[in-house]
Amino acid sequence: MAKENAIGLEKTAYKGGKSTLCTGCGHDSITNHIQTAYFQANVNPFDIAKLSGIGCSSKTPAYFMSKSHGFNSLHGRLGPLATGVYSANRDLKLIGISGDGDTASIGFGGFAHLIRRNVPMVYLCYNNGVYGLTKGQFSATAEQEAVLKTGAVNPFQEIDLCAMALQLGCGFVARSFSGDAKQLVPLIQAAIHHNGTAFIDVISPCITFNNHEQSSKSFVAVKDHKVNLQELGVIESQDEIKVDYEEGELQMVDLPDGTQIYLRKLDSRAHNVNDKFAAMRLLENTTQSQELLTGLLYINENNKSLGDKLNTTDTPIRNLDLASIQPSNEKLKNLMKDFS
Amino acid sequence: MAKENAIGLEKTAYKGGKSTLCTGCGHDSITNHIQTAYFQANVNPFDIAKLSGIGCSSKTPAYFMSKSHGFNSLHGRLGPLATGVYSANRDLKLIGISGDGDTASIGFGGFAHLIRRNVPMVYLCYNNGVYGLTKGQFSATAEQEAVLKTGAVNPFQEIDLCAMALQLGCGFVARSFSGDAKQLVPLIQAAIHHNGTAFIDVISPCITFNNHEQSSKSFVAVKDHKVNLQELGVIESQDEIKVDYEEGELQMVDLPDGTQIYLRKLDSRAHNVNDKFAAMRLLENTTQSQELLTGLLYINENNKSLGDKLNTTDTPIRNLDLASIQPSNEKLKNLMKDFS
Amino acid sequence: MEKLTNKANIRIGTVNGTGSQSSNTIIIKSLFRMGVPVSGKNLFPSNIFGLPTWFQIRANESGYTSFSDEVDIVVAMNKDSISQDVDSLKAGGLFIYNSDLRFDEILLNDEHVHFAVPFKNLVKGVTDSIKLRKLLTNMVYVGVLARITGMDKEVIFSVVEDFFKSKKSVVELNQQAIEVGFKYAEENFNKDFYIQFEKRSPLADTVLIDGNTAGALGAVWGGCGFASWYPITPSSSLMEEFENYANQFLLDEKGKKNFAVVQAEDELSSIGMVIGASWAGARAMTATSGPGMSLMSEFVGLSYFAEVPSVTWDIQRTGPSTGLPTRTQQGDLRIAHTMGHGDGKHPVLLPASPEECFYFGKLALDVAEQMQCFVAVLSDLDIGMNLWMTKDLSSIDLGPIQRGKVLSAEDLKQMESFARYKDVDGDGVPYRTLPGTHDDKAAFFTRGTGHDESSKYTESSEKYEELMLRLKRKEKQSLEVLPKPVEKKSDQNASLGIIAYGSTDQAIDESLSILAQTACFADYLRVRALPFHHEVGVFLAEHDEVIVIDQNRDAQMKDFLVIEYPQFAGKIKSVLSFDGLPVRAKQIAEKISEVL
Amino acid sequence: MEKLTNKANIRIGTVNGTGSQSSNTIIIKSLFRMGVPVSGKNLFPSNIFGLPTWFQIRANESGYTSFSDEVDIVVAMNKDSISQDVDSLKAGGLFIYNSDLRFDEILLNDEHVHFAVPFKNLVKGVTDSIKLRKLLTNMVYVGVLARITGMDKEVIFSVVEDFFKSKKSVVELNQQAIEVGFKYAEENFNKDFYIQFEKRSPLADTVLIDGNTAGALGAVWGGCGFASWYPITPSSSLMEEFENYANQFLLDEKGKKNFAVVQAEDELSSIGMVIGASWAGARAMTATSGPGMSLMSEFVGLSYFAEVPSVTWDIQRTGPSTGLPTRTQQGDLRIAHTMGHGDGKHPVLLPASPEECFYFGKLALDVAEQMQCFVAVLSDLDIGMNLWMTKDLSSIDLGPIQRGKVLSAEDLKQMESFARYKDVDGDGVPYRTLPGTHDDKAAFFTRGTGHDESSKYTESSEKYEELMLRLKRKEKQSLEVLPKPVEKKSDQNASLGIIAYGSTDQAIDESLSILAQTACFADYLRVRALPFHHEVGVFLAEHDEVIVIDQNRDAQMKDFLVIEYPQFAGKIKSVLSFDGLPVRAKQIAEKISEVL
Ligand SMILES: Cc1ncc(C[n+]2csc(CCOP(=O)(O)OP(=O)(O)O)c2C)c(N)n1
Ligand SMILES: Cc1ncc(C[n+]2csc(CCOP(=O)(O)OP(=O)(O)O)c2C)c(N)n1
Ligand code: SF4
Ligand code: SF4
Ligand SMILES: [Mg+2]
Ligand SMILES: [Mg+2]
Repeated sequence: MAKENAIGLEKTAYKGGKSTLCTGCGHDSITNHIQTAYFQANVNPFDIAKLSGIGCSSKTPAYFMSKSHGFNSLHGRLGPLATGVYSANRDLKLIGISGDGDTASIGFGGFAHLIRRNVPMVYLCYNNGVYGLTKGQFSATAEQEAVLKTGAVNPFQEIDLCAMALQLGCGFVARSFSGDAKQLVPLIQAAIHHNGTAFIDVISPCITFNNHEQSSKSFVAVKDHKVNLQELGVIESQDEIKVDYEEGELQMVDLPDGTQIYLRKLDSRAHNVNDKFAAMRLLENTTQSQELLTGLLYINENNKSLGDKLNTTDTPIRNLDLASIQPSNEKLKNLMKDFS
Repeated sequence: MAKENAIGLEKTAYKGGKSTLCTGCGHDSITNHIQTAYFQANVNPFDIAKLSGIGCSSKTPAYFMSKSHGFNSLHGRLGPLATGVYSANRDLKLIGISGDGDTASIGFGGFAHLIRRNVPMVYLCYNNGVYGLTKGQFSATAEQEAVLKTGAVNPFQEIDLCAMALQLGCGFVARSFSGDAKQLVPLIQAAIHHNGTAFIDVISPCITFNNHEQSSKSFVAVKDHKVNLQELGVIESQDEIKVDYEEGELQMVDLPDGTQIYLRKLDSRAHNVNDKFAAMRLLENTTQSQELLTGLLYINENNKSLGDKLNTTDTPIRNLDLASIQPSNEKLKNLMKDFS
Repeated sequence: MEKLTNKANIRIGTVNGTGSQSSNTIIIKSLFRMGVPVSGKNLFPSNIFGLPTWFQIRANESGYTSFSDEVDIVVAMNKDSISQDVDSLKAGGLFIYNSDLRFDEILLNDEHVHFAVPFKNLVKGVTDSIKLRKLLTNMVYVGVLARITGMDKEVIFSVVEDFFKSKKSVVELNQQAIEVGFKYAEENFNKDFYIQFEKRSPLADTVLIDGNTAGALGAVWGGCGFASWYPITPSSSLMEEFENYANQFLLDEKGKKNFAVVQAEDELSSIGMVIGASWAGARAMTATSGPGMSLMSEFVGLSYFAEVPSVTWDIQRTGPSTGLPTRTQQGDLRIAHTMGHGDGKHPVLLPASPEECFYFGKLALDVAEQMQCFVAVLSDLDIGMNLWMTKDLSSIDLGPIQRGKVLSAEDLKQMESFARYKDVDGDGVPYRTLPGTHDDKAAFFTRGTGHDESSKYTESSEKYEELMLRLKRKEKQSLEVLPKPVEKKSDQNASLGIIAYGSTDQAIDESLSILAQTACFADYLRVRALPFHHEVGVFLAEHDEVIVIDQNRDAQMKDFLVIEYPQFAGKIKSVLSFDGLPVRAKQIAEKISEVL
Repeated sequence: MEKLTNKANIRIGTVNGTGSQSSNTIIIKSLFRMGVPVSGKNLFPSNIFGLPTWFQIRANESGYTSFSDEVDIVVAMNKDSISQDVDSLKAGGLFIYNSDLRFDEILLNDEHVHFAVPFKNLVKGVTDSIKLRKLLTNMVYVGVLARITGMDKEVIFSVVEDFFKSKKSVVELNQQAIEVGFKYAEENFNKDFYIQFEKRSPLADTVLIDGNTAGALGAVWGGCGFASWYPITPSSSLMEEFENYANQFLLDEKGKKNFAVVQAEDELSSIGMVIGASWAGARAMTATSGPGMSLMSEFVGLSYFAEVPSVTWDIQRTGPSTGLPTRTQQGDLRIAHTMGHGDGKHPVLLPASPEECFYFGKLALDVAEQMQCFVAVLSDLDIGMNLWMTKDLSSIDLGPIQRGKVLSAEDLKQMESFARYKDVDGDGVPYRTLPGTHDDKAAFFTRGTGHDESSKYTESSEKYEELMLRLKRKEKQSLEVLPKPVEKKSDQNASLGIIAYGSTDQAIDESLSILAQTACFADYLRVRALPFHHEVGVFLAEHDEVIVIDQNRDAQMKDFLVIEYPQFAGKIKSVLSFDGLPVRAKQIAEKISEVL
């Protein structure tokens, strides 16, 4: 019998439809990691809403968790879509999948304002430096001077989405790599528990249009230049038995629902994940040294979520009964006096 | 006789139509400073294109330099508009006027990508923390917990446009105050000479909807909390006589057209205007200390302009003769062999 | 001069941003409380301060209160608009003006009756505060006007009390200012001018309200749980009032909100949020004006194709482009009905009064959820921002909230299978489930790409054609829940028909009475929704000639009628008015005569 | 079986992303060089790799090369689509298939002639490189097909040479692979099947090209100085080819570019950049498909109202919403003509072939500058991305570049005054100046708000009305520079008329010949632009019955005709085809018969 998680579900309960992406596409790996993460985090698929924009990346919600409602919406509009979904139902666990074209170009405004509103959700940007689905044009996250298979050179400075998210006040900012299950799975788990927008920029090479050595977003490049910030793990709050870890090298971060995330520092630079500014500096430095810094860059659990900012009721609006959403005629009658 | 500038124009040559803004609006002060700056910088109004979005701020190009072409376009679309105008005519001197609603909300994506492309222009954002023209709703630059005259409290974190511009790689980032002619006029002059997008965030109180003590963008607040980074001046390259200044406290910055900008440091913190990261830290610190930091935050003249990135011809495209824009039929005939 | 009782069109010219709004409201409310039918029209510039602005109050005992450009009384408080104000007044009209303005008296017209009032001096007696004097000046003209026209001071004072509510000192100060004006008029001007107001029995079951407020109340009482918007004139007040009243009436026991309002970063996002919220099960809406409609086009196409409910109020202003943001028009009919690329038409609701705004405030949410589609409510600046007399909203039966075909986990458990886009009932409308529904069959994958009945991706030509034909059937099906047209038959067995819609209704009513005086009789059909109901075709069939009145240049309603009823195209004629002002009864009557 | 010479519809089924494109191009080019009229239609999924994809080559000596679903020959290389491929083939058709695929032979149809080819083994002999084998497998089927159908090997080899140009080794390797296939067929299959190709005299003055490339060349030779775009299928290749050819042909002495191409961050920005560039004096365009059209709506309204030239190519795909991104449709006619809120209609160009794409590539820029307006060029996926035979583009006279009414500093010096929006010539088209013009009179302030003749802000009702009426006149005036419809008269004095537009042209031509066989004759008018020219009305007047063929569900062209010609509404009928595939001649003939 297959192993069940704490809510009695097998891993297959988190499976989705067959992928139609290119064989070997980084995006498909992330699909797997998502399934693992949600399975391990004991989230009921019925409580999940999968949202996305348009692109190869945005197709992937069809490939995981078929028992969850999904919405593959419009190019660049994940931000507003998620804001609406959350507002109607605070209890849903939102996962949003976007691409670098979807987020950093057409959806940049929506992305910024989603973060500003701190809509609780896991936001994964599958970053390959190109528009995959439209056949490989440069995106805004392509590194300056990057070269495409076609020989085209990118003259524009890249947008670093992690730096942007930090600057915009995002309370959970991380970067990882599609091929790194060990890092990405716990990162997603931690993101699930974060009470606000949790942004993870996942470098996910496009093997068809952007997987050659001159590209910083290729498998080769990432393998050569990846720098891990820390080793990660998540302690699910249901879990009574503490994991076995070496003291002294660990940093624990409390998540609002009682879960804890632990970080094992591998790097000599001591990085305080609560120091936004340190995170920015790390990003700036690694950009200059052509390194690809991965790991949890920043976490801040003190930001209020959108629902709390707006002081909306704890009951999901979609579950309110008629009496709660429609005032009495008596009250209207009274009010009408103001208009006569 | 009124004084003429180096190209033989009187200051009146830089005047515009009558303002229809509220008497005392910060925006009108900036209008004056712009006229002074362009007059002093000896720019021929015929070579200027005034561009804007929509808002009280965006109306102002009608109030200065009537001899220049102007385009009051759509809400939030200054970025793409300017990119097109510049592309058609590299020789034009572009000045773009926007508001905080125009830039930080509906126009945020366009703003980011304008900077990424480094379109040479002076970009002034008249920042009052509200949508003036639509009667005073909060904008995205309103400080968290700010209070409106109506009593409304802003629950959202503010977007710091200078920090954004820095992060996006903008080569000229400054902040000033509508009432500070001494600082703003030389800043605009320096911006005119910058060969790329020069961004100046100008705090410009909306006296009708956002000018009370609880607002960080009111006259009172700015006066109380303004911290000057440095004293500024610009040495126009035509100018043979060096200005008289105290050695030792000055820093000179060479602008690409031979003009120089000098900074007199007033603040104890020594700020290196070529250090992007230092600028970011300054912004971060002052945000926390509720100070309003003004002055030139960052300058970098090494970024190529859009025209150079794209390798477009030095002649403005709009001036090319027919022969240059239409290849011969002979060439087409030859090419057709590929299609048979 | 013929004596005019309870029949006057008053035009008050002031400077934008000088606070004349309270005074004007007090005048109009007082007339209303005196039992005189009134309307108030605000003509304001697209700026915040310093430009000329007008408020027109039309009082008319016969109930004709649509906008009129024949002015009986002017109150001129703005030097910059003096000559316009003089020109606007009919011969024999009363011209009350601020004699401190120091304009050239040559501008005045001898054919008017003049009332020079030294406001500066008068207001000095009321307060020492320079700041307050500006506002109180406006109250002084209330007194002057009241005295000259015989308005009931008692009533005015009661309105002032209600207006400033709790603040007793403020009430008194304002009453004092009115008194000063009243006194001055009493002492300096003859009384009993030919224009007089007289108290009547109160207008029962009637309120004075603007369409945006009424629409907002319709949404509050219509179960709207989510609203998102981006500010734009003239729609902002709809959302601001929604938030305002929802904050009063939609709170839970702990004082937390049973709704959410999000000010979006632009209109692409505001409609996107609405679609997200509707999809997740809240009744949701947004409001905008023309430019926002353009920006919402892509998302509306998604709403159509993926069948996600959404509602947009378009408070129309004069287009195209930014146009005249503070002028009115019916120019967005075309875009509202056809928004988005590709095929597809959307239901459009066409309110003609605040009462209908209230009613449609709920109905739009019903239709969107019942038909799983986008619904546009096309109001306009005239209804939305002006004061209209309308039925007491609490006396209107909104009917039960309709949520359409939503399957719960319990429903699903009874079912063998569930396919999101299957036409189970043969009415073109499939069933949906909401995210968060705990059942194995509940989930489906919403997309704007080609999909089969189970919402699986497909590029199959057959499936696509099938889907598109069902959507077409659904368009027809929406007629079941959309409001039918309203017909007003002439009692003369007219062969002439008039078709119109929206805010022109009042003026058209009046224009028909004008035409009737020249023995020209017409039946009048007011369309309240697109697509057209059967009754529209019948009306066309039954009349020899039909004139369609559009408040736009392109005859947008006429075009839709011609498309739908090509067989009657030959007898359809068009009357247009598109100058940014509300249509005038006389103007319409003339234009109708011209095309006949 | 009747012998078919130079008349076959070949369907090649492969897997997306396996590089069959070169092989297919070589086949079609070879037929073309053999003097056989051909077309090539790509049926591909909206994904990058692994799904079924087809290439259909229709060779037809009579010149009928529109898409047909009657297939004579299948080359089946994809296991996943075998049964579809079998089903698509007519009885007696030739079924060439990869015998390595290991599908159940029961799927095959006895009524077909079968050719099993062991590609894996065959290609092994050609190269040791596993990577290359995949590609060369496709070349092997070229050889097999060539041999079976009697194609000229010489010609094929010459095409291979030209295709791989300089790379000799590549040429040889591919030729070798073709040879292997050829040999295999020679040794294993009978020859002289009833479908045979024979060499004819070359097709003079003709090229084989897709509409997007042709449109791009039209822009390069049409003086386009600025192009901005956001990638979207099926329009991307138009911009990529523009940049490609501009990089070759529009350089200055120093090798710098006499043009600029900017990949925008979205479609709102791409059209915004175009408007900025046009305003500043460059001829400018963008290209997109449906979703981009929706997003461009607001800016297009500005282009209309502020009279700034702009051009958008809409390479239509199947809508609404994201729809079927790799299928074709004529669904954007409505949005293209009416984009934006408020009143206003825009000129639309309707190319029916790559030749017209080329011509309109320049003409659109001319019209936009001459009329100072937005111009939409409505191509579609079928024209844009498929291979069509078309006139050698270099033999088409594009005429001189037209820049419209632009005043230089010299012009201004001769003039007393300049007012940007004054209708000096009485044709509705005012004069403009460009920024950077050194003259005191040159400057004006462009705005999307109400403006007078001097472009000053105004809210005046009269000025607004005047402006809107002039813009309406300008819409009519655009007919002077828009292409007239093309009429093909039946020689039978037909009382039946057919009206159509765009890519359905070829199929309609063929369908008329089919109908003629049943003694049904019709005149055919192909509309090439909106608004309609006088000739369209004449055509309607002169025919008893007129059938309008729309490749969309909503009969969008029919609707515009009914609106414009209500007097003929009664005799206009509609034929629709909207399944995402190019229309088929037989299908159209049948549908026409049905409605008659
Ligand atoms: C409004 C609009 N414009 C353009 C497109 C075409 N389009 C589809 S996907 C895509 C880019 C996808 O890039 P990215 O988000 O990086 O995803 P990837 O395919 O690389 O995973 C574009 C431009 C669209 N669907 N909608
Ligand atoms: C698409 C669109 N949405 C909304 C509006 C309405 N609108 C006009 S100005 C404005 C905000 C202006 O705010 P800001 O840019 O800060 O300028 P300010 O008036 O404060 O100077 C808005 C929302 C519009 N013109 N267009
Ligand atoms: S094109 Fe690139 S991003 Fe898209 S599925 Fe293929 S490998 Fe992945
Ligand atoms: S409303 Fe505010 S921003 Fe607008 S003109 Fe008045 S003071 Fe200035
Ligand atoms: Mg990508
Ligand atoms: Mg502002």
